[in-house]
Amino acid sequence: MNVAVPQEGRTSGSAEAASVIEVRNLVKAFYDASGDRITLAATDVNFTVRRGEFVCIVGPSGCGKTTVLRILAGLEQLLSGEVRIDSMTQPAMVFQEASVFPWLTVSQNVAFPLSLKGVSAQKQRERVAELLALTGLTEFADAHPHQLSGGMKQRVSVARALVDDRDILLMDEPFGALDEQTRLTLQQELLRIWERTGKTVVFITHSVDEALTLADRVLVMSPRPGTMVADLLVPFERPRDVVEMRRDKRFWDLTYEVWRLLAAAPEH
Amino acid sequence: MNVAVPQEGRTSGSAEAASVIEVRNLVKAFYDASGDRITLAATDVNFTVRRGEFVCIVGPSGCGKTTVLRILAGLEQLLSGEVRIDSMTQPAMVFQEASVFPWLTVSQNVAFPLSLKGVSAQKQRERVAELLALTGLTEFADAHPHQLSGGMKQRVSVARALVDDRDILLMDEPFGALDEQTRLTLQQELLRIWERTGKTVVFITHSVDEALTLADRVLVMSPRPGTMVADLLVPFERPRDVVEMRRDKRFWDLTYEVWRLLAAAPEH
Amino acid sequence: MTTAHPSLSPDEIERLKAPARRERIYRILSYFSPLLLLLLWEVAAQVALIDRRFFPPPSAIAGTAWQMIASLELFDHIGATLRRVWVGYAMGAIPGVLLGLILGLSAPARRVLGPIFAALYPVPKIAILPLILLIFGVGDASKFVVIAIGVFFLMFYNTLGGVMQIPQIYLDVARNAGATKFQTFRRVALPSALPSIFTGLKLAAGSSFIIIAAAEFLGARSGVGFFIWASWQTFAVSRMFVGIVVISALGYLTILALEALERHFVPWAKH
Amino acid sequence: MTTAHPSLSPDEIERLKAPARRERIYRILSYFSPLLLLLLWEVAAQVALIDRRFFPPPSAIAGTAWQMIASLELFDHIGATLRRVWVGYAMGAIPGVLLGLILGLSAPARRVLGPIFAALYPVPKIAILPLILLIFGVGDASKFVVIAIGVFFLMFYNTLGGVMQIPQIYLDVARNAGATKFQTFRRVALPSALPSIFTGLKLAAGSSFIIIAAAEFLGARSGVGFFIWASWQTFAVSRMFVGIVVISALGYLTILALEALERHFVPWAKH
Amino acid sequence: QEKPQIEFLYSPFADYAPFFVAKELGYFDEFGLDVTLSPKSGTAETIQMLASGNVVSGAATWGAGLFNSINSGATVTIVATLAKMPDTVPSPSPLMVSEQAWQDGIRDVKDLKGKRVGIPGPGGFGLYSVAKALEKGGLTVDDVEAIYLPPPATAAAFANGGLEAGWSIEPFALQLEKEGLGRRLVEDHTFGTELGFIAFNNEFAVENEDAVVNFLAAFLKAARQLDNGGWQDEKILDIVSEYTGTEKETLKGIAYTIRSEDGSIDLTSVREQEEFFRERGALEYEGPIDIESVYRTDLLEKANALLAQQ
Ligand SMILES: Nc1ncnc2c1ncn2[C@@H]1O[C@H](COP(=O)(O)OP(=O)(O)OP(=O)(O)O)[C@@H](O)[C@H]1O
Ligand SMILES: Nc1ncnc2c1ncn2[C@@H]1O[C@H](COP(=O)(O)OP(=O)(O)OP(=O)(O)O)[C@@H](O)[C@H]1O
Ligand SMILES: [Mg+2]
Ligand SMILES: [Mg+2]
Repeated sequence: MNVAVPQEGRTSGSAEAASVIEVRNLVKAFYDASGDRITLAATDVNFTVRRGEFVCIVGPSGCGKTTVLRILAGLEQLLSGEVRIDSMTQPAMVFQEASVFPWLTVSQNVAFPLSLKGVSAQKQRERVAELLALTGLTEFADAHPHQLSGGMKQRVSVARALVDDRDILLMDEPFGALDEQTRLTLQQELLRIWERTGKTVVFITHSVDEALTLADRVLVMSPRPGTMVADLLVPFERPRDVVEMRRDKRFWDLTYEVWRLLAAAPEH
Repeated sequence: MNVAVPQEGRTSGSAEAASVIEVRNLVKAFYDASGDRITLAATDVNFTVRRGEFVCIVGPSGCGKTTVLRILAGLEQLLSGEVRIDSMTQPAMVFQEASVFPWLTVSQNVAFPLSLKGVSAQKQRERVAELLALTGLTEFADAHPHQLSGGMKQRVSVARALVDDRDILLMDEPFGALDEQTRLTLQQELLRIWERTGKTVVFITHSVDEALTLADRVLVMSPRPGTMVADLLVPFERPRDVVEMRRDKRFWDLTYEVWRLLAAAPEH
Repeated sequence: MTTAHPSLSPDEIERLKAPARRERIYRILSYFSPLLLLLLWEVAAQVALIDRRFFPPPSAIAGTAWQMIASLELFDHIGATLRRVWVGYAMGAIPGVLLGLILGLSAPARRVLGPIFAALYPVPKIAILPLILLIFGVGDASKFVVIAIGVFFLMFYNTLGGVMQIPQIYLDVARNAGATKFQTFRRVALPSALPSIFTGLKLAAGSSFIIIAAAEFLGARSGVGFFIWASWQTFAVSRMFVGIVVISALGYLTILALEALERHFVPWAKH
Repeated sequence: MTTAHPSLSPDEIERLKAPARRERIYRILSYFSPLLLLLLWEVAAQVALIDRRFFPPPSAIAGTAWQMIASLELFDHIGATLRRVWVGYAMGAIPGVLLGLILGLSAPARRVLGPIFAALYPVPKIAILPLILLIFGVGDASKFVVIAIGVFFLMFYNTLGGVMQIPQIYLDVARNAGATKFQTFRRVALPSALPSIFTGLKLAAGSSFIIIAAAEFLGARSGVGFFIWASWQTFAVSRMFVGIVVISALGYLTILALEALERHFVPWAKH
Repeated sequence: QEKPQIEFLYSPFADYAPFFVAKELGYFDEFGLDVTLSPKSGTAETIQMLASGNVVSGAATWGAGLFNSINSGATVTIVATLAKMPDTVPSPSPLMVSEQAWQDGIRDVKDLKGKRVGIPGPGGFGLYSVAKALEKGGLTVDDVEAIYLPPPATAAAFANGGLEAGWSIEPFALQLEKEGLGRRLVEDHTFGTELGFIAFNNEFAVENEDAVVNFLAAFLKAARQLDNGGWQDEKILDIVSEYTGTEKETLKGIAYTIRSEDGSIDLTSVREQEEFFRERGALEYEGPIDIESVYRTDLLEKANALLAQQ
């Protein structure tokens, strides 16, 4: 990982102790040598996430959301700036693209992170069964990915990211391919897990509703090259009732605010 | 194509003349020989789509929406039942999965259907430029797909499906990976094209909002093995105003109705 | 055959399973399509389209083969050849796959070793035979080595090609899941490259039999290659063809076996 | 070098471009890594680890090579060999790729022809040489054919393997876009299988030089293979090694050229 | 007591029959030796294996490669003849003309001028043999177009008109005749020509003189048996058939190479061959090679004496 993790960071207790993720003046560009072309993906991105916080990132397509998340996961090198992650475990990531291994069955895919750590077969089976039940895939435990629908594949990725219970969850549109009913169930489950375990979650979504349902804060990014244009606190107390919330004026104000920000500088 | 296209169908004029797509008692199952396992994807699906109609299909993840669309496109064989497509051109499809060719640039990908038909280079360029502008990809005309974000790839697929102007459009969650702003723009453009050209559109979405914004009718599918459980008329006149519509009680009634149908038999 | 299913009629189940069943039957039938070649050859020889002195018809060759089978003469040769091929194949395939994986995943290794392998690959084996004999002696060891060299490069390049084609996302997933370098090899690169590795294994199987035939031409007193050579030297054309057919059949069966393995180990691919 | 960019500092641009630049330099340097082999050999010969009578040190071989270059003797041989390799390569690669594409896309063709090719592949070339000579004569034609056969199977199996790995979605897109069978070959199957095809092209390039070296042992009076063989027959060891180094170098350069082509034609892949 | 062990390199040709016979009929055992016969390919490899000490003994044919290797210091100890051509016809190694060429009127060596002639290689006995045959018609190798092809490939080349004539060897020559592909054109060109020799690794020969003598005695015993009608013996034919992979029927009724009674090498014939290769520019040294320095006759004399005692 190309992420600086200063020693003091780990021993918490300091004034800023609660910040688990700290991104300062992050700049990321891609260089295409064959075309001698530079694509600036994100400029001067700044934000912090406190321990146990649930943060959603929204922003126009191509603004650099995925890029920022990949940098947090240590999968991409930043060009300049600083990223600090204060965690004993590597963040778990749900990728935006299809990312299940075609050569493993559904349950083997979910068990993958556990099997790497040499967890006993019995323990793996138990944990995988839990997550398959959670994501509604129990019946497809032994199916191969090519036998699944798009939404089912996405659920496998989510189950895999949750399986080994890491401190930080990075989720890139994890419920994008799911119908509202299934999405609702999984949102609820995610919140339940988050509340119980005190995980830190960074969650990319395109749905303002979803962001307001889930997040403590919503970070809004500008069009490419993306930068953070707003950091909005979501004032609703938990547990949130989706229907109730919509009766609240603040919900519509916030929705309108996000829309306004997103529409401010349309990409085209 | 394994789709029966009876000759009389083409010459319109009859009582049912306006039905472009007719699906009767469709049953589709997949057989996995190595596991001797049958997966029933859709049972007894019935619906018709009239010429120039915009129909949305919603349904829980894995219920068979993609399967039905693939059968309409002639990419999958049905097990029993009957499918009739009455069109001079093959339906154009936007696939749910990532489907851009990695070896072509963005504009070559969009031009692909035209280039197969031997359209002149000049015409191709013009038409591709139009669609890149429409989907906000002009700047990335010469980029390769691996240099694009998830939403940008999806927009390439949409542009490719629109490029050669076919009569029937089959769209499988075409805007699923797009932020609300970009999605709104593309919805508007799609409606504009649809109204101008009288295309027939079958559109799969997970967003009830989207369905109500776009469709003449919303078809609701039950969980796997999917079947049509409702065929709801969307009563709003066009052009529709997203914000206005939400003030209408009928909007909330319909939304509630769809939710109720989807929640009726949850998959898990 | 027609298992019951709650929502499908027996007729539908029948139709659903038919393609897979048909596929299986076609596959088994197709194993025999090389017999077409023999038929063609027989006809061509019978109508004197081809010179029978050089291409005796398969029926005549079968006669010779029958005598040789009866005298058990062939089986020792087959045994010797198979043993050499097996050992040489394993000696070449294992390092080939391993180095293919390593160079595929490690850019520095690829930069330094890649050109070295590219330079060693076209070295004519027949020219370095003296060197091999000198190092490995005149016995079977040098035959193993000759096969191993041929197999190595096929496996190396096919594995490398397969690894270079692995979608980046799979490596990202492995990394994010905390896979060690070795686990990434074993659990991601290897299975992901399996289709290419199987292409290599099939090519290498065919090549092994080609190479062993050539190696047994030089300095052997057993093996099907020696047998062919000896028949060749005495213009015993029927016998020579028995040898050629036998060695080709051995190679063919090996390739079929590898294809069956591939269907088993790469169940997610089309076949 | 450091182009301006509205939002990046020159320093950032520098750092952004550094990896690509470094990569290019490393690649060029890496082309010379096979010289390490020569160095190793030189040292081994100098400290008498290997017998100089049979393995003269590269320095001694270079002396011989220099004389031969001066006398222009080598160039005719190189020309003859290259010509044969080129023609044979093209004769094998083109049908190999075409049949690989056809069998890859058409299940019936695969069922009928697949086993036939699998049965023909392991037929030992060395054994059927007399037959090839019979049909194609003792001239260059038979050498083209021998190379073409070797190249064909490598290209065929690698192309087939590549086509079988094409994600179904690409074929679906082609079908939906209204591609004809031929357009699907040309516009989808071919580019999608390119990485595997290039693996095949590299393997076939190396193999061609190995095969031509062996083929020029027969009925040739020119070519590097003939030169190696004639030198060995007369125990002119240094001259033989000049030949071996030359033919390996030709193969190596061909592989490098193919890798450059690959970088150009498969820009979306890692290299 | 341990029997001395000797690994001997052979080629699967009838010229090596004495070794097969000595091994299978127990002559090596009789002389207290444990001999392994290992198959090999060409002359150059044999010299290399012996000189480097990887294998202690073997046999090889005369030719440019051999002369050059001796000159380059890859020395071995030559101890006896392997075989020579008989002074009679039919020859085991005739120059043959293709049936087609025969029909086209090539009935004499001198008709071969400018024609394509198959020769197994540019530095060995085959080339010498063809040169001697051409000499009969007043031609040299340069007067014809030499095509380098091994004998089995000649069959194909005769059939498709690729060659007018070619070097040949039994039993291939007989088969060519039987199949109507070719005819013997010259048979009396190499009477008594030395074909090859038996050699040992230098150190081994010095340190194990007795073993070498015993080996030669066993060889001579088998050789004399063969040269005195042994080829009619079914048991011997079985052995040779086994080692050469040639059917017994084919082995019957063809001509074979022979050896001098005492196993000595006719150096005059060797010198003639050396001279031939020098004239062809195939030798990398000046003047006659010092064969005597590597040819030890004393061991052969002792072997003859030992055999006489029996
Ligand atoms: N590997 C790459 N090479 C070149 N450019 C890239 C690469 N990856 C991303 N980009 C560019 O970086 C920008 C940001 O991409 P990113 O994937 O982070 O967007 P995103 O915000 O996740 O968009 P979406 O919502 O569509 O997924 C895009 O303009 C894209 O073209
Ligand atoms: N090739 C296949 N082999 C086996 N089963 C399949 C195959 N394709 C789809 N299925 C099964 O058919 C059912 C319907 O799949 P389909 O892709 O049509 O769902 P969907 O409604 O599009 O779901 P989603 O909203 O998640 O995309 C699923 O249960 C899936 O497992
Ligand atoms: Mg993204
Ligand atoms: Mg779907």
